[in-house]
Amino acid sequence: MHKPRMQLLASFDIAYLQYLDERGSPTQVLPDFATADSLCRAYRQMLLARLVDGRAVKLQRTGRLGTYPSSLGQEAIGVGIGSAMQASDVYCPYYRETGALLERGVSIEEIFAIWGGDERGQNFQRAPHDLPICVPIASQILHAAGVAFALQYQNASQPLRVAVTCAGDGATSKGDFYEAINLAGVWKLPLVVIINNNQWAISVSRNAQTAALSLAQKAIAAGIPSLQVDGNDVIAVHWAVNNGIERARRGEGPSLIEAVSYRLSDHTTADDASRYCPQSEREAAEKLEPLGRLKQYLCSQGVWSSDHQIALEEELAQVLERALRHYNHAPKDAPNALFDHLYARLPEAFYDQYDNLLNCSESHS
Amino acid sequence: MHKPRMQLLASFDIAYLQYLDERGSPTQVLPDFATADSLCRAYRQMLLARLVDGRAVKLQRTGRLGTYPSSLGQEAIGVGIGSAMQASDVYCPYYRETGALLERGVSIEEIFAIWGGDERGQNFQRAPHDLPICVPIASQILHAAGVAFALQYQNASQPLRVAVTCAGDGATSKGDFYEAINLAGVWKLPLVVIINNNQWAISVSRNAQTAALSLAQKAIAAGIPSLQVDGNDVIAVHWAVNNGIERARRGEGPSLIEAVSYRLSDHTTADDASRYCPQSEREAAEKLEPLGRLKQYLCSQGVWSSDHQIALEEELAQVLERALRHYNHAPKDAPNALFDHLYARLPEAFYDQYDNLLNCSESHS
Amino acid sequence: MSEITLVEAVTQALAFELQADPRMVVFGQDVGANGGVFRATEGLQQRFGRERVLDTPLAENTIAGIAVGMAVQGLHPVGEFQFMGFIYPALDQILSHATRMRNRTRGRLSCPLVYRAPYGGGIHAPEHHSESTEALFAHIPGLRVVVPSSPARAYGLLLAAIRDPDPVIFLEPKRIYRTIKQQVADSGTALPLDHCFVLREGRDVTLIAWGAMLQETLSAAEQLAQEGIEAEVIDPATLKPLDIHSIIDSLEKTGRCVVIHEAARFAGMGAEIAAQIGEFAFDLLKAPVWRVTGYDTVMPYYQLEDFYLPSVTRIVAGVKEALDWDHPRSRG
Amino acid sequence: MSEITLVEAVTQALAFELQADPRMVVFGQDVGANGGVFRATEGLQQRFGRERVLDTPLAENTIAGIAVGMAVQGLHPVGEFQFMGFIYPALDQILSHATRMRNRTRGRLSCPLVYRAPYGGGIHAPEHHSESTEALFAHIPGLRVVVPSSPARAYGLLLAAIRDPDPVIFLEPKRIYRTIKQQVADSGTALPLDHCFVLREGRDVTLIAWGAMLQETLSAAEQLAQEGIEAEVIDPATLKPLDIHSIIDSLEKTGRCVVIHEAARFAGMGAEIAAQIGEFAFDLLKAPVWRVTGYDTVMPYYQLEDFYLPSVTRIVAGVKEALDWDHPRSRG
Ligand SMILES: Cc1ncc(C[n+]2csc(CCOP(=O)(O)OP(=O)(O)O)c2C)c(N)n1
Ligand SMILES: Cc1ncc(C[n+]2csc(CCOP(=O)(O)OP(=O)(O)O)c2C)c(N)n1
Ligand SMILES: [Mg+2]
Ligand SMILES: [Mg+2]
Repeated sequence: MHKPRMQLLASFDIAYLQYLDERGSPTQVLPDFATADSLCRAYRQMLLARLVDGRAVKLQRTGRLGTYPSSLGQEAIGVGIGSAMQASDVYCPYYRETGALLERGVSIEEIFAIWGGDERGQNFQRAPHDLPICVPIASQILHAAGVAFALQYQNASQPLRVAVTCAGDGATSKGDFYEAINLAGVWKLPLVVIINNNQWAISVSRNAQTAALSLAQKAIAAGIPSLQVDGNDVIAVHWAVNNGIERARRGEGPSLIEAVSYRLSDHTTADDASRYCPQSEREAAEKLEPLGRLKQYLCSQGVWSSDHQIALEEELAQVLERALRHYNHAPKDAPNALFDHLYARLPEAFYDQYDNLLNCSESHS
Repeated sequence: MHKPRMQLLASFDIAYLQYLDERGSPTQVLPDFATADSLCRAYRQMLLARLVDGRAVKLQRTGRLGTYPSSLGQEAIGVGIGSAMQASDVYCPYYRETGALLERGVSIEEIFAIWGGDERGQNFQRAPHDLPICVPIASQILHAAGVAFALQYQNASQPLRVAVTCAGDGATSKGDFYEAINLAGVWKLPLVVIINNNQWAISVSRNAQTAALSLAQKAIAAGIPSLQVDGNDVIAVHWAVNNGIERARRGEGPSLIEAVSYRLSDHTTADDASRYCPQSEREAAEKLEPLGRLKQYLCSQGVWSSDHQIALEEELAQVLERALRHYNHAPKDAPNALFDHLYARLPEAFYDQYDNLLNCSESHS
Repeated sequence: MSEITLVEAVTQALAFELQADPRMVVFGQDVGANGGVFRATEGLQQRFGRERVLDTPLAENTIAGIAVGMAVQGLHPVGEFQFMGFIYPALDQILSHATRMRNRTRGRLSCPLVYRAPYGGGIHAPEHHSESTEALFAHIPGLRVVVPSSPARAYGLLLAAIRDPDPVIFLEPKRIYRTIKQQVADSGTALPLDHCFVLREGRDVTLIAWGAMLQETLSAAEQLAQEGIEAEVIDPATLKPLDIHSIIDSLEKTGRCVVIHEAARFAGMGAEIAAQIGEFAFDLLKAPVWRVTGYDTVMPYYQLEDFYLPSVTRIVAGVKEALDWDHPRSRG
Repeated sequence: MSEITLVEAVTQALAFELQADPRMVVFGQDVGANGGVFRATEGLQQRFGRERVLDTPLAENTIAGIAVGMAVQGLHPVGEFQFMGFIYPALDQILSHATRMRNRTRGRLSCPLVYRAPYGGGIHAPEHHSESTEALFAHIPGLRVVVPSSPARAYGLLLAAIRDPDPVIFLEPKRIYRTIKQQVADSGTALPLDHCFVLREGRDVTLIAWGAMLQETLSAAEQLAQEGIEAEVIDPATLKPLDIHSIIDSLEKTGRCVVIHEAARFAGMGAEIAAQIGEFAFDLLKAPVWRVTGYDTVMPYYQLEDFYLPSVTRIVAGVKEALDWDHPRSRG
């Protein structure tokens, strides 16, 4: 049979990065930022994220919170992202982001408020420029591209402020994801996109989303650099995100990071993963989770001990209790909030409805 | 500075195929299908496409046709696609497809009717399963994926009927394109997607669409094979499409072909390319156009001469005149057609409007 | 014949038709092993195989677009959108293609397909999970918009939708997915499309509502009955094309009408119904057609959703306005 | 001060505000070197640079989505959609994000952005190039829907839209892009949003239309005047929020109303206007509000488009029905 002779037009490599293996042993020399201090801090933040998640699930079970998406097992991603960003950068989160939100200064009460059905949670008091969490899959990546444009536009000289966003593995199937990285590539925007590949989009497995070997390689379609990292290794995540941010800050454009992890929980409290996820797969994944390996590494370095652990757990328990008290005692949002923030100034045409709302809510209460 | 050690996760190559260079000299041994007969036939079809295009533009200038998108310079793509397909395969065209439509059996009158503002042109008499031409960019690629699913579903055993679709370089920026190839990859659909990279999306150049080095590499995001071909070389296009179709027929799934060509006309008759396209670029591209090189090759093989050329031009002129007569003498579509094909059976709720339409159109005429 | 819920009726109709019609395929996010996030496709993949009941990648535009390609080649695709709040990326394919293929090809190709989506509020769901934007779809020429309000109607109307030769969007009121049970014979008998159902007879006022809102509407009717006011309650079921004749028949008795819907008021379905009543039954009207609807604001997070959704109180108040009407409402 | 066309007025407003407000950026397909397919952005890239006037890749969802990101960070983005028929992939971003960011964040972030799109038929364009789906946008809470109908209103309303702190969709009637010329001072003076314009005074009937349809409507009014019928013609200009007060003021004189639009009738803007008139001015109505609109079918290819679009004849006939009205129209 005829075999044509072809020229090689282009070649692409996708690399994988890991620093700490699943037992907490370094697989290579650690980067400079991985000091005892910074890693202890990362551990603290990851544990806090885990505790907040756990508490949120409990609150949901007792009817004090609505549907909640736990990030159990993916704490290294959020903390790795958050710790690599500057406060003045802008984060565009999706909904499974406890770790990153806490890093950005979003309060636990705000997180609870969001899932407790109260928009005021999205009014991040200490992350005023960050976007609210985004529920429609992948749509935030386009916002992030727009934010990146704005940051570049407002500060044409380097170093730039950068936009950072995160989305799930399922999100990579949606046109928005591709359109956003393609635009970022051609406009050379200061943007870093992280994919939290937790292997599931509700019940649809990573392999049912795409025939691509890796999600990182999707960046090739946009002509931007990418990397796959061990998403349970907070050092690898931090390095990759920081590297992407530094590139972007220097005006070298966007990049994509696939952080490979695993969703060690149901999709949300409304889900039952046992319907579709093999128990054995989950158990295998538990061995790879990010907190244990970091703790082991820290212990092996002599900078962490069970005393530290107990002290930290006590401290965080208090943090959590305080937040919960605030959450529980927050006054309810008023019905007129339905209209108060729709427009900068409510158009006259809706005064009637506003009055009707107030009347009805009086009779309601 | 710290440089991490990374593992190589995956590598991808994008190849380029050409058989006939711009002077019509073979750059390698030609494939078996490239017989004198088949190439003369391809030349005829390409010339016909060019003549139909030219006539359509003239008709538009004299007000007998609406806006028309010429495929001048891209004839090898349409003919390469059409000649590689079986009649029983299904084609999902976009709007710049004179060559492919003619190959599929769509009549010149039908093509004129479409651009003359008459839906009846889309009622392809001799391509009953093919999709109508599609105007919203890239949306037809999702249809093609659905068609491919249906063909696989209806004929689970191989060889399969396959779906083939074409879209422009601009179309590769749209989520639909990416979603469709991603689905086709993961569902292993019998689909071939061809990109007519004519370097322009109206005034937006190929390089303003994407930072990707090639459009072919976008297939890597979907985990499907791809290839870039010289889109002005009908042998290369035919080989690539045929290869993609054969893969698909054997149940090996989808593939993508980037056919590199050039739009040697305005975007449509409503456009003025001199506003944005450098004259020199266009002139350089003219030297690469597909008909001349094929003719030169055929002449060099002694199977084509100026006598052949004159005879063919006379024949095609007659074909065109006949089509034009039909087009000019076709009775107008009736106003009730507005409702007659909206539903299989017009719902009662619209009888009033139907009557109103008939009344008004009587007074109108 | 056992009692089933609305969501079970959906499953039952899908199963019946999958069994009866080999051209039918079902797909969407999580419809396979998981049986759909609301379990509307529970057990279907096990029973009919992965070739006929398929999980799609996470892309609504894909769901809508491939359905068109499948349908024009002779399949009967039923695509599920997980929530109405995520259907908008699919609008282009629905509006530009599914509803136009027949007309565009002068009848050569057609789209016998169904798009299913759970809709509506009241289940304390997260943002975007409580939308009611049926009016957007009702404005699209060539589309049928169908909303069931009971298990029996879900079963019969979904079968009709699947068998219909043209595209149907089938909006399922998720708030009542499991709150009502009814005996529904799995006989494969479809109910008529384009046809209103009169759920309660009455002479004083006509109430028009669909989906979950019929619960509040029927409760309001009962409350009104205790005050001696007899409300007729009509479920249009097919919002488009609208069976205005049945509505006018009712108005001949009552002369007064209140339309109730969850969706925002402005350019909502209530407007179309009111406009048609004006056009076809102006002389019958003793009062303006009143609308009791969601406000023209975003569906709030769930803490405030009860203030957004029309309540029995609001419906009763609307009815009384319609009944008491004698001079123009203030325009303040 | 020279006479300019509507499309030139758009360019002039964009240029004025680009000059005045460094936060403003313009982007879309072909808006750069090409100046837009209708030349609405002609010369802007040359004048304000490639950083402020940008060609986007071919993706409407991108145009809508990046505008949100730009706006929440303090820019004033103006995104162009090349034709309304291609805007639907952007609907999700418009509906789910642009109009919700302020409310969702309780005022922390906002979206002072404008989406521009040429709309409407009558220019013998290819399929999808002649759409009028303003009603879809009018149903979206939090969005302003603005349609100019003259060069002066295009200039003044576009400036107002750009300066408005909330999202506006600005629909430009492309059929009259170049058919009317008017003196428009480039003074940077905005016209009020949410406000009707009375284009012609009359006592017998109120005609409501917008965009290009005002041409037929004004012609119809003149034709009617020759028969002694004085029509008042109102351009709502902002379709949402709707200035119903001005409309009712007119109805106090006329008691009769005809709404005219190109878009399909069902769940169109005409329905909302009719419904509000019913609600607020039932007592004033001597006849039902009549709708003269596009049919509930797909906008046809151009050979038949004249049958689809409301003509002067159809408008005059509608007005006469409204005037002659004394008993119910047949429901046949
Ligand atoms: C556009 C859209 N479609 C559907 C949904 C419903 N939904 C919520 S989460 C989810 C799966 C997302 O998976 P992935 O992107 O992998 O993120 P993960 O939840 O695993 O973190 C789906 C389908 C949605 N939120 N948005
Ligand atoms: C979704 C959509 N947006 C915009 C347009 C208007 N439009 C028509 S052709 C075109 C450029 C298409 O470029 P490309 O995909 O490269 O195809 P080509 O015309 O060059 O063959 C545009 C923007 C459209 N038809 N569809
Ligand atoms: Mg996931
Ligand atoms: Mg092109």
